[in-house]
Amino acid sequence: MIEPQLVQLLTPEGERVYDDVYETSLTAEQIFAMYRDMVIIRRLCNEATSLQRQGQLALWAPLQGQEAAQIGAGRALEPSDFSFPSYREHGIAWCRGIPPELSLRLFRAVDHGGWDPQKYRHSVPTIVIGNQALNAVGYAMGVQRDGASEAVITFFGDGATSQGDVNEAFVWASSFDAPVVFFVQNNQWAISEPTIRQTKIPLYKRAQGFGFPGIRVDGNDVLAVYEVTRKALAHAREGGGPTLIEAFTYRMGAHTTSDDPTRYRVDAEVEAWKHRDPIERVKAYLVRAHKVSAKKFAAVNDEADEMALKLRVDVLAMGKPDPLSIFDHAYASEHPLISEGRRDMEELGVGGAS
Amino acid sequence: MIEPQLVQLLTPEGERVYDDVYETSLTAEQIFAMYRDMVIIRRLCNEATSLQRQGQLALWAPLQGQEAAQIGAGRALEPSDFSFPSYREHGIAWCRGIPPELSLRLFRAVDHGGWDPQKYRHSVPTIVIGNQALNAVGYAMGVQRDGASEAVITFFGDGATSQGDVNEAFVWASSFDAPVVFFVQNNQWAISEPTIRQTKIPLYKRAQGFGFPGIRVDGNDVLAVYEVTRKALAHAREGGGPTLIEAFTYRMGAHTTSDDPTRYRVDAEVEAWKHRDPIERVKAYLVRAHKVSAKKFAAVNDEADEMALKLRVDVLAMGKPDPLSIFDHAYASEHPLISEGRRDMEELGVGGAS
Amino acid sequence: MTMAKALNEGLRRAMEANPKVLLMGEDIGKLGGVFRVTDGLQKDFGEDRVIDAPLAESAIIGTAVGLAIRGYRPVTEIQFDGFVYPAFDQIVSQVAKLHSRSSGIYEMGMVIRIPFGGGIGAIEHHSESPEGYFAHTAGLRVVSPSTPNDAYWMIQQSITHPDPIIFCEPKCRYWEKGEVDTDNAPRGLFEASRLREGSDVTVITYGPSVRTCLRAAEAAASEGRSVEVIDARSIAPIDYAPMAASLEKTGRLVVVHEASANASVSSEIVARLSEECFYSLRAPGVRVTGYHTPYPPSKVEEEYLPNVDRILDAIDRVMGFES
Amino acid sequence: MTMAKALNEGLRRAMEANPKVLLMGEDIGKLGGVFRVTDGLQKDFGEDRVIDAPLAESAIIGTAVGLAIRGYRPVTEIQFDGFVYPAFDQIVSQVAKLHSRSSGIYEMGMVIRIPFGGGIGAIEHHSESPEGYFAHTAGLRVVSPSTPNDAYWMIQQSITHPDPIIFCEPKCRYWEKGEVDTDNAPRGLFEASRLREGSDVTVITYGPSVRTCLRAAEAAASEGRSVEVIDARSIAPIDYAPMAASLEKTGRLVVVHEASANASVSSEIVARLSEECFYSLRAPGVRVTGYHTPYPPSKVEEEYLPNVDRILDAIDRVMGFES
Ligand SMILES: Cc1ncc(C[n+]2csc(CCOP(=O)(O)OP(=O)(O)O)c2C)c(N)n1
Ligand SMILES: Cc1ncc(C[n+]2csc(CCOP(=O)(O)OP(=O)(O)O)c2C)c(N)n1
Ligand SMILES: [Mg+2]
Ligand SMILES: [Mg+2]
Repeated sequence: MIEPQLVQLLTPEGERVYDDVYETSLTAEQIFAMYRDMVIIRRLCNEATSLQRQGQLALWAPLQGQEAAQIGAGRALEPSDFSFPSYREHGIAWCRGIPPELSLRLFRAVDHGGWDPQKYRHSVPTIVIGNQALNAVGYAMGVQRDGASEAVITFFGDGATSQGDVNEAFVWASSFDAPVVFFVQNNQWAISEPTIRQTKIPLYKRAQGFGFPGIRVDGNDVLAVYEVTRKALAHAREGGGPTLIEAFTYRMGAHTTSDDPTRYRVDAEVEAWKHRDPIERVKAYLVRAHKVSAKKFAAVNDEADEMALKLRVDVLAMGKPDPLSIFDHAYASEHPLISEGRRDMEELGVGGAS
Repeated sequence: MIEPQLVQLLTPEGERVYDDVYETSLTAEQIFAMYRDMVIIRRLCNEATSLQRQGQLALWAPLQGQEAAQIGAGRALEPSDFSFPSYREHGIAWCRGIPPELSLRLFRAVDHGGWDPQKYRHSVPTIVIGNQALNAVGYAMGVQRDGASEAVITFFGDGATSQGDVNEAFVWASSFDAPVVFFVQNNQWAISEPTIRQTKIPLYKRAQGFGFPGIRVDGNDVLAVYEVTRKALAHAREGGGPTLIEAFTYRMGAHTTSDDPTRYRVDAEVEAWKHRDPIERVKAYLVRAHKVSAKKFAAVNDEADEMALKLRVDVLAMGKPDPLSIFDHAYASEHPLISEGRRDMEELGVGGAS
Repeated sequence: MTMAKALNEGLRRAMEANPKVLLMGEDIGKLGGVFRVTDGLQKDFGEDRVIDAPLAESAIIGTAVGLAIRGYRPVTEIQFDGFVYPAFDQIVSQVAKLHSRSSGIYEMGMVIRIPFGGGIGAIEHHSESPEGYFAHTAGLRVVSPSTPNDAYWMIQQSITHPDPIIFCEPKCRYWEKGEVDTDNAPRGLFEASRLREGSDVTVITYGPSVRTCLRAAEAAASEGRSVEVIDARSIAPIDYAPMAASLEKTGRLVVVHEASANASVSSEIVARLSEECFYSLRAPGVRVTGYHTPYPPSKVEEEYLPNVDRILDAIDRVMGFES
Repeated sequence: MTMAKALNEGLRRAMEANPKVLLMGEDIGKLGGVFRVTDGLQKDFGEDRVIDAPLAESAIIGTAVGLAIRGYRPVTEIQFDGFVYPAFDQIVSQVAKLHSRSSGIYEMGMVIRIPFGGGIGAIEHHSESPEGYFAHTAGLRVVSPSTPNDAYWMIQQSITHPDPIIFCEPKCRYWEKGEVDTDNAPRGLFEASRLREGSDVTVITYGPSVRTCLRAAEAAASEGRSVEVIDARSIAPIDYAPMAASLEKTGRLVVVHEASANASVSSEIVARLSEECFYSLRAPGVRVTGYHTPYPPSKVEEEYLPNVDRILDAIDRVMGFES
């Protein structure tokens, strides 16, 4: 299933392997930090799932299985880089310093965004599949015009690669040498449709047809993802133009909490991927190669539990927004239909947050 | 400028060269027939241009320079194949048996189409760049479902390859193995924009990223275009799936009669391409290799003149449509707003063709 | 049966009746669509007739156009309202125009199914009401059922109709049950239907707001107000005759839909009936619609949408106008 | 100067005033745009600020969104009205919503220039009037100048405005000349303007139909009818105050635009003014618009469009209503 062209630095068993192109200078400390990130976002994801089951969220899009892809990519970003996510990049949001509860505002249906996208240099979630890819290219064209040494990264799924917008983004990024990295998490599924419905050849090869490099990385290997992404971002910052990274990974859970994957995929496939668990892999490596103690691992678990507890408290505290707030940002300046709507709502006696 | 990967069977000087993959079994007769086609459509194009200059057409999109690309492709089609053109495929229309004057109806602004697309198996012209590519793939999916041994071909320009729809068409054709040939006439320009704005690598390579073959053919070599297209169509009919053909050619004239190419391109470029004239090339070959007589060539010119004369008469005879006809086919069945519009117009005393 | 099931049965019947009918959309095969409207159909009709589409809406519609030209009768599903916009060019430039552009040769009979509207507590882009865009587009027709029985019949009527039809399914009503008479169609596809008789005010609506309007009418009745409720059913064209007849009687008009009011279907209904019923109108027509903002986070959608309170308020306004 | 030149000058001034202003579109560089509106600007401001775009409208708008997020002020050109639809998703889902989706953090100030409308004898897809789609979309504003002076000022006002603006340029008026006062803006961007005073009928219109309405008013005057003509200028929002004031006086309303009438801007104007001026209206508002068909071959566009005859007929109808 995994192709030979795949960049890998850690085997599924956590053994360190070597690649002709990619080396890593990450210290044990840094790798452990990424392990911690991964444990925390998995915990975040599980907590969100149970919050949803308990009726506290409208929906949740789990990232389980994709932790290495997201933490590897997220940690490769410089603070000055800018990222454009879809709706599943809770791990990237974490790396960008966004407080976890803000990632849940969208899913609690109290907000369409949740965080300050300029402050965290991480754009609002995008649900319309793939259309943020063009926004990322435009932002990168702005970076270029500013003469800044920054890179832009945009995240989308295997399914998104079929959208016209994503392919137009490839055309434009190439035409303008835009400093942008297209990061596809090929988690093998677009809801119920396997990647084969979107492409018959490995996705990373799509880039070739547009004249820029594409590369496939083992998306469950946080070291490899980190190094591949870091290099692509540096390449972009140096004026080398776009790169397409295909992180070959797996969506271990349902598409969202509304989904029922038993209708379209077999357990055996999920089982097979369990052996490639991204967290176990790096843990095995840390234990074997760096003798990280059980205590340190346990401490991370505790930390994750605390985060989850706080997350729950924060989410439960998110009240219903004031209905009048819907008029606040429809326009940036006075608009008669907005004033009228606000007046109507006020006259109906509606308003005030709960 | 012309790359080594280019399939060529006739040099610009009309010398027969050999290709590793493509042979031709065309007889002198058949080649001469294509020569005749090319002369006739160039004449058609010139006549249309002068009709436009004389105010008899609203606009004209000349094909000069692209005769070999169109006749090579058009003659490669079987009668049962179906074609989806853009707005410049007057040569394809000719090959499909569409009376020349019908090709001018759109440009005289008396019609949006001009011919019966089902009868000639040639769809209506499409002006919104690239969106017919998806229609072609859909049609090809229908062919597939019918179990028919037919191929579909769609024509568009180098500029069109930047559109989302064209790239989605690539995704779908590949995913469904649709029996469709994408025929790009890379005439080096999309109005004022050179091909380099749309792609930095040769266009035919785009197909690689989508997992099907792409091939570049000398678009000014009618033999090569014919053979390359014939093979791609056969491949499609046999269930082999899509092919992208890039016919490397040149738009000798303006984009349309409204355009002023002196604003954006240099004469030297046009001059260089004059030496690759598609008609002169095959003529030289026919003279040299098949000793075709001057008389035969002269006869074709006469025939073209006659065609042009008739075309002019036919076009001048195209009266203004009855304004009431705008209500005829907006819907296929009764619609109250249509009945109302018709009644209004009648009451205004408008109606009757001139 | 539920509306989702009624649609499923209607699709099944249409597919049985005509082998050229085929379905296309994202996740409509094994999954049966995210709302299960196509549940079981791929199993019974095969992958060639129930086609799981790559993730590209423009392509879903664009290939449907080609299939229609080839003589097929495609029924496409757009997974949610907010995802129809990437297909807008194909709908407006090809679907709506090809019959006319081909001088009537291409028959563009096809159905574009769109689960639409809000009220289901969804996240962004899953609660939009795009029907106004399509109603404005010459060459298209737009319909919306509000009951399982209408859903069952209207989908079949749409599939056999020669014009392209935007079929707006009120997703918040998918799970509501109602009787379905599988023998006789209730009425023509483009006919409005009076769901409740009344003499004081005429409330015109369609799709997801029908139930809300009926509830409002009920509540108004308890305050002694007699409200007539008309389900337009067809959004374009609109069947004005029963609406005008009703206004002759009531003289008061309220139009309700979830879409924003500006340049919308309700603008059209008010403008048109203000013209047709100039002398019978005793008060200006009032619209109750989504506000002129993007669809809000769904925690506050109840206040954004035309709810019973807002409709009652509108009824009060038209009743109180003359005083 | 011509309207095309006035726009060119307006763009130039906006670019001089703010280095963040940049232009994007197909063929806007060396060619200066197919209508020469951007003539010479690439030469003077460079390829980084006057960007020849690859042939993809969704990308033109989608990258403009990213540039706006980065702090640029993009002014995009859609080559012709009929080619804006591939960008519809970006306009509706991103441009219109991002300010709101980001809780007001992203300022989406940008201008989408669309040469629109018919009457130039063009071929298909070159004569459309898509403004109604955008007027219906919350989050957008839509304006249209009808004179060179308005064009010169409104483009600059649009570029400095914080909201995204669909700027509809009446292409059939590009070559008409008029005085341009480069010192003082005539009025606010969203203000309507009364172009002709009259007492019998109020004609409301915008963009390409303004001249036609003025001609009709002239013709009506020779028949003894006094017609007031109001140029809406802003299509969304609409400045109703002067319109209502006019109707208080005339009691008779005619609304004119080229787009089809169904669920359109004219529906909105009629609905709204029927409400606001319920007691002053002496006849139902009448609309003169393109018919409900795809834009026809241009040989018959004169009959399709609201022409002087059709407007006069509408004036007759509103005048004759009471008799
Ligand atoms: C334009 C559009 N069409 C359809 C959808 C509904 N939808 C949401 S997620 C999804 C599948 C996405 O798959 P992929 O791109 O692989 O991302 P993943 O969910 O696997 O991370 C679909 C079809 C959407 N959000 N946007
Ligand atoms: C969607 C769309 N955008 C813009 C245009 C305007 N336009 C007409 S032809 C053209 C250039 C097309 O170039 P290419 O695809 O290379 O075809 P060619 O004209 O060279 O044959 C443009 C931009 C259009 N017709 N459709
Ligand atoms: Mg996926
Ligand atoms: Mg070209």
